[in-house]
Amino acid sequence: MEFALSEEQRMLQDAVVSFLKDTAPLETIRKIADGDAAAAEGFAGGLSEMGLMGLHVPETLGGSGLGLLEACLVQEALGYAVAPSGFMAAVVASHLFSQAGSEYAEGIASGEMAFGLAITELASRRDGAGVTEVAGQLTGKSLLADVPAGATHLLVADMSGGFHVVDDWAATPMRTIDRTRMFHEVTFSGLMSEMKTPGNAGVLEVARLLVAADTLGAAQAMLHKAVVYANERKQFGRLIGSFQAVKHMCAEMAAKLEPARALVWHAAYAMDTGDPEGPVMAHLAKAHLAEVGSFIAKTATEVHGGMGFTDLLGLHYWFKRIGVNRQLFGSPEQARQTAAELQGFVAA
Amino acid sequence: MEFALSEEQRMLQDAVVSFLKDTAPLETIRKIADGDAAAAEGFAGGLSEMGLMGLHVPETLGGSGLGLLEACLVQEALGYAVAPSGFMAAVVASHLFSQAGSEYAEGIASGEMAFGLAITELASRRDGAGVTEVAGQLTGKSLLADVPAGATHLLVADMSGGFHVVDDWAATPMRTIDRTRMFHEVTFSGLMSEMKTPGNAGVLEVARLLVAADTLGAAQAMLHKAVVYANERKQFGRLIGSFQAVKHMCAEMAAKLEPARALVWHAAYAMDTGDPEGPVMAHLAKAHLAEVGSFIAKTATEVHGGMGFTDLLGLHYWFKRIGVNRQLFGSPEQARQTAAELQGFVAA
Amino acid sequence: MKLDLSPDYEAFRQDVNRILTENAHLAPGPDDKGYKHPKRLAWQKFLIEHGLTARTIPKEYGGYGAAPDLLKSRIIAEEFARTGVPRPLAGQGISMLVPTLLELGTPEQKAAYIRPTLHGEMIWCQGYSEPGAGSDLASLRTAAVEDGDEFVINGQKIWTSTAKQADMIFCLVRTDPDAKKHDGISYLLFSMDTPGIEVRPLVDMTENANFNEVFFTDVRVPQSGIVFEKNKGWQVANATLTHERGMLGDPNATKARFLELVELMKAETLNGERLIDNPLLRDRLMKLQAEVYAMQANGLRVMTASLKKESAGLAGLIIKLMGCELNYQIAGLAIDALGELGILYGEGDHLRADGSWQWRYMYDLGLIIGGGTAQIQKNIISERGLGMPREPKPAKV
Amino acid sequence: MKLDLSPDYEAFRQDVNRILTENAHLAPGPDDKGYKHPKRLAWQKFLIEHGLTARTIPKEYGGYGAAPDLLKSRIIAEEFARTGVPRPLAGQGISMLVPTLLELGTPEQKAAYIRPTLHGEMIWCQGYSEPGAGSDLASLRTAAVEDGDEFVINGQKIWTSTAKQADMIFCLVRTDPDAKKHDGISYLLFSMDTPGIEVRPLVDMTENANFNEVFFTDVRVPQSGIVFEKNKGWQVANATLTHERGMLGDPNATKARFLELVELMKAETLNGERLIDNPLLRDRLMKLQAEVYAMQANGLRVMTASLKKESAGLAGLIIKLMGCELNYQIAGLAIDALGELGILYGEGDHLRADGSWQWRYMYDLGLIIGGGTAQIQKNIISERGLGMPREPKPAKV
Repeated sequence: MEFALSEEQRMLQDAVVSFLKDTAPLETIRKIADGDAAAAEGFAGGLSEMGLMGLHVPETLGGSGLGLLEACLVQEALGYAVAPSGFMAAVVASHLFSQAGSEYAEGIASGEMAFGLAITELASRRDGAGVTEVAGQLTGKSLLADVPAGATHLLVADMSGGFHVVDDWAATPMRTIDRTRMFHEVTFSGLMSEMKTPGNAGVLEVARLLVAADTLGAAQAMLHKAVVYANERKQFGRLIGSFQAVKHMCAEMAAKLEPARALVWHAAYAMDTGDPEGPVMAHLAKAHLAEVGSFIAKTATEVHGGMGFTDLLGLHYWFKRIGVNRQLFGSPEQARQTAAELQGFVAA
Repeated sequence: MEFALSEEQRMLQDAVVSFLKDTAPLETIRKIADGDAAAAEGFAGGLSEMGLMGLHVPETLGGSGLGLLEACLVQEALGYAVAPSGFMAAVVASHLFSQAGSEYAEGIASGEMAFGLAITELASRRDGAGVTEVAGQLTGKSLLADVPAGATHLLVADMSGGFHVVDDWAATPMRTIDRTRMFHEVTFSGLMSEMKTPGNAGVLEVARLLVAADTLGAAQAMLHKAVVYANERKQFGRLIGSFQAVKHMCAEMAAKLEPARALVWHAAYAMDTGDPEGPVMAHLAKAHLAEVGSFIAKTATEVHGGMGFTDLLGLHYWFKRIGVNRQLFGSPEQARQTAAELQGFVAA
Repeated sequence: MKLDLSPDYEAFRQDVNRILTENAHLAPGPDDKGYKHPKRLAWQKFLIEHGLTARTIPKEYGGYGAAPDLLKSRIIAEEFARTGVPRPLAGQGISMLVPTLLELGTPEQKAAYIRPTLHGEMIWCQGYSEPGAGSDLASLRTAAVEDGDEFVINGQKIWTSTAKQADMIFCLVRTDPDAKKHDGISYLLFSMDTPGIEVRPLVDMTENANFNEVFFTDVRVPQSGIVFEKNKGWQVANATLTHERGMLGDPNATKARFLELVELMKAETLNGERLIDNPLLRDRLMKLQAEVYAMQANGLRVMTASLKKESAGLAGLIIKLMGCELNYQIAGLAIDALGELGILYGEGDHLRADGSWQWRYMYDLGLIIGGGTAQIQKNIISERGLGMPREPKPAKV
Repeated sequence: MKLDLSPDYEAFRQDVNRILTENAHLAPGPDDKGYKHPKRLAWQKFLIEHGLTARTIPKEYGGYGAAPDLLKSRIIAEEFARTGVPRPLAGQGISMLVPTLLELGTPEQKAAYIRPTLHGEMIWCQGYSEPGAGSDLASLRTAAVEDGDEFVINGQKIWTSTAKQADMIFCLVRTDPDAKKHDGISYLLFSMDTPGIEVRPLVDMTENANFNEVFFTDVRVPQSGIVFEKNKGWQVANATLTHERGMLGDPNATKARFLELVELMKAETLNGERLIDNPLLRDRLMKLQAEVYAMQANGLRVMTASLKKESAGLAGLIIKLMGCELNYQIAGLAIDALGELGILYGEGDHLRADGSWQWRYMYDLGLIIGGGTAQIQKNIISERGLGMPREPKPAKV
């Protein structure tokens, strides 16, 4: 019985963390947020050189054959650095393609293919969004699609529960409060689906689990920054970190975040081991991290006082990352509802 | 424009408060809670001698002709003293009977009649509860009926929206965590309804408004006790009231309670003046005071530390009063739902 | 209790309404931008002449010179809201400096500054907070050193709105570095055109520069700019800080936002269902409605107290804490209700209400912090409102 | 990560399961009440002999003498839960005094007390808190004054469970009134039969006397009762206080309660609708389920750390705060879900689960306060877990 990261897992996360420390410091993140394409490509290039995109692709298909737990550790590091990347889309796609469409899994592992996700409507349809498939042709649009720079393919969810791969689409950017990541509205008009796979195939729970891991990292970063700031900033002749009110704000953040980390680990491990509770935990992790994340985003900003509100420290990039994650792939209420349905808690 | 209590209103509340200070100190409340019938009757007698029962009966029918605002001030004082009484039932009945069945209003004012309430099922039916009327005969049962000591009549809600008066019933006590008040299960088997009045006739919102006022008083008492205790109790060589954590707990209680008081006043005033928003405010007041009350019941107990948990200070009588009020005449969610329906916020 | 108005006040309301509607054509339009646009100054002049702003300021200083009447002021505000006619000029000069000068200014200062300020010809900014002096404002270090009949100012201010547009600044400076921190501060007026002043926009999380940083390098200004007395600036500032606190968390603004939210949830759908028909979203909406009603009633209570020249006690002390938090919660529900469309910002087809909900969600968090953080508010509530002891002074280590 | 057990442990689990099921008939029944009922003592003896309790305590002191193995202890606990066979004896003597004596007791104390305590023949109570010494335990004032080879004890203790049944007490007393508060305390063992001891039941909000007050008037006890050294009692107590903290907020107990709540909400109806089909109640249930999963996973993390003899850091420090609050929330939802039936108590037809939800709602609030209030827990988390500074000592006034 061991509920802890293995040596390899710790090394993997440390490697990504230190890579991001070097290649994605706040100055770089600012450039990317301000639309500096060169900075974005440079960073994205470095990331794919690390070979992370094939992390969740089986070794037989040329990937690293690592599990969702390892994927969550990487995603947590990306969230900690508020770094944009195609990693989340790559993992979701790999997860699906290790069951069907292995050629795409190989493409992801070899780096020839980079995937984006157009699956928002699995949870949430607004403004007439939704993609339908007739005889292999896709029609309709998907909102807030995750289309990383350099994406060659899109994984598209249709409204009858099927998934499609397309290598051509029309995309208009959708600007969110989080300028570090690119989201798009993608439109399909009679576009051929290269390949279709039926059934949910775990896409939604994997996507939600990864978002939870991303928020975990971003919230951990905000807590660290709040504690460091409180231990440096003086008011009324003492460190503000010596005021019980500030100490308790930080204690409450830590008290909520620490079990949330264990929940993300456990959910990922359960998914990797085929534990039937895995999907339930994954959906609940998304919902729970959204709530804990919102609390920490607000509280850590308050600990920073006025400085937290300004752009000077860039704290808002983490606040906004958490804010966007909260709404991705369905609201906390929707994720809890899915978990309830999986357990038969909802009247048919 | 004046949003404040009039001189008369303040005098009325002060009179009730000081009467309760003399006649219902904690020792008396303890006796009543421990089933000392003499103490209960003695106190109830004194209360009715004050002529409060006719407060909301029109002067033309022998009452004081005062409004729900005055009734709320009295109910707040009763909650502050965790005192049992038939006042709430008397006001709810008077409110109905000033529209129909004036003989009962006169009976309440003269003191010849004392009413109880069997209206729980207006909001909530469990364990097969619910009263039906056929040809003037009542059948069924009502749970958690408010049957004060010495009640001569019951106001009963049937399941088709009508109200009935009966002067005979079979009652079994229902013990709650709050031993200061008597609740009963009342059963009717083919009992004649003396009088029937159709339609909701404001009974539910008046009952909920009075419960809100009762919780307001009980919560105010807990806040006062917490501040007094924190300003006396020393730990670590200083008053615990000088610790920022304790100060902020008390500040949060006050910050929630002060607007809640204004809400109760405003709701009562709006009901008295026939403002169409009155019922909405009354239902929301019940829900809001339930939430604020639960927060204060817990927080004030925590400020008292271990002493708050013991029976020594009797603080738990207020904790339990608030806890029972939360569930009376429907949960906070149900009260909010009623308010939403009144505003047409719910799809037909 | 009496929430309706007497006939006189109703008549007054009708007058105000008539003046505003009949003269709406004189008001500046959306294109008449710029702080000193002639149409805006003319409209301000018209409003003052008709007692619809600067109402209680003496005529000799360019006001309307009416006796103070809170109800009439409230009626005027309500009619501006009802008619949608452009409001009078605002800003910290009008809301904070003018009351201060009326109370403590020299005859020269009153004569020189009040009239042009009221008429929008003179824009002011406020120089209070510093990077090292936020919650602990009295620890400010911007130094004003006497040199002949001038002060030489060096230091930095932050959170200064309208610094770019301002002609003048009312500024807290340290004139006695050796005195106890509250006793060495002066309240000083000087021109923003003085050499050595640099204004840098301060971009915040909303992506806008709602505030500025202001840097002073050997800025020489006349000592005659002192208001009241040298080294008594803390008392002068406190007189007006109370004005500022009152401005945050206005329950009528909160009510208006809530009603917008209701309309939003009726108009928008998720998966084909109206948002307001979602039981979870609706229950959150109703929870907020109860708080909106409560804060509104609390506001009436506070208003009544000031009408009677009584202290509103706790009811007044809790407004900033609870009002700002409630605004933040309302914006938060709007964003949650809009889901993936609630996080859009800037521009785009699917953006709702020009992104104002998102802007509020961030700006309102700034207001929870600004003008006295939530923690400072709780200290004030527990000490002044509940009579709890101050924290003991730390032992010198 | 590896949550399943190795074959050896699975085999051990089967052994334990077999022993318990095959010998269940030896266990005391519901009627075999009383702390020293022969059947209970016999069962305890049986469990010790089979290594199912007192497992790691040396044979010479009446234990089973096995090497420490947290996993096996956990398996044993799980099998008691699974089989429902009556558990071994518990109590503060076994959980807190025995570890203390093993670490710091004299040979005589070990010989005299450990065996009878383990075997249930000697019941202990704990004399730590006092009315004036709660969160600030070290300020305790119960005095033990030397007189010959005895101490004369005067003072009062509170929150003493099983004081009425106890043969002995382990008690913190002040043996040096002049020393700094932590340095004048001794950890003293003596008989509860000593003249001058009065035990008064302490009724709490649950209407039960879960605890007692103990009064000492000129109580003469031998000095040989001191554990470790005179005036070193604070260190002795801290060694075991950590044991107590660990006991509060056990995530497996929380999980069990949550599952009860799910069953309750499936079985009960409101206005003809299953409670679990109510979207608002269900959403609250799912929020709690996420926290239950999180605390359970956090517990596994802490357990793994102790298996590796590593510190669990924050994961350990937050358990008491979060676990007790979560239990309170679970009971609160059960009561809200049951509505007017959720507040029934004591007896009656409509009472559910013998009122245990209501009892928990109140008792769990006591546990949020007891054993280190939530505020003390947050101090500890911020200082030990996050490395934030202690509050400065107040200046002497």
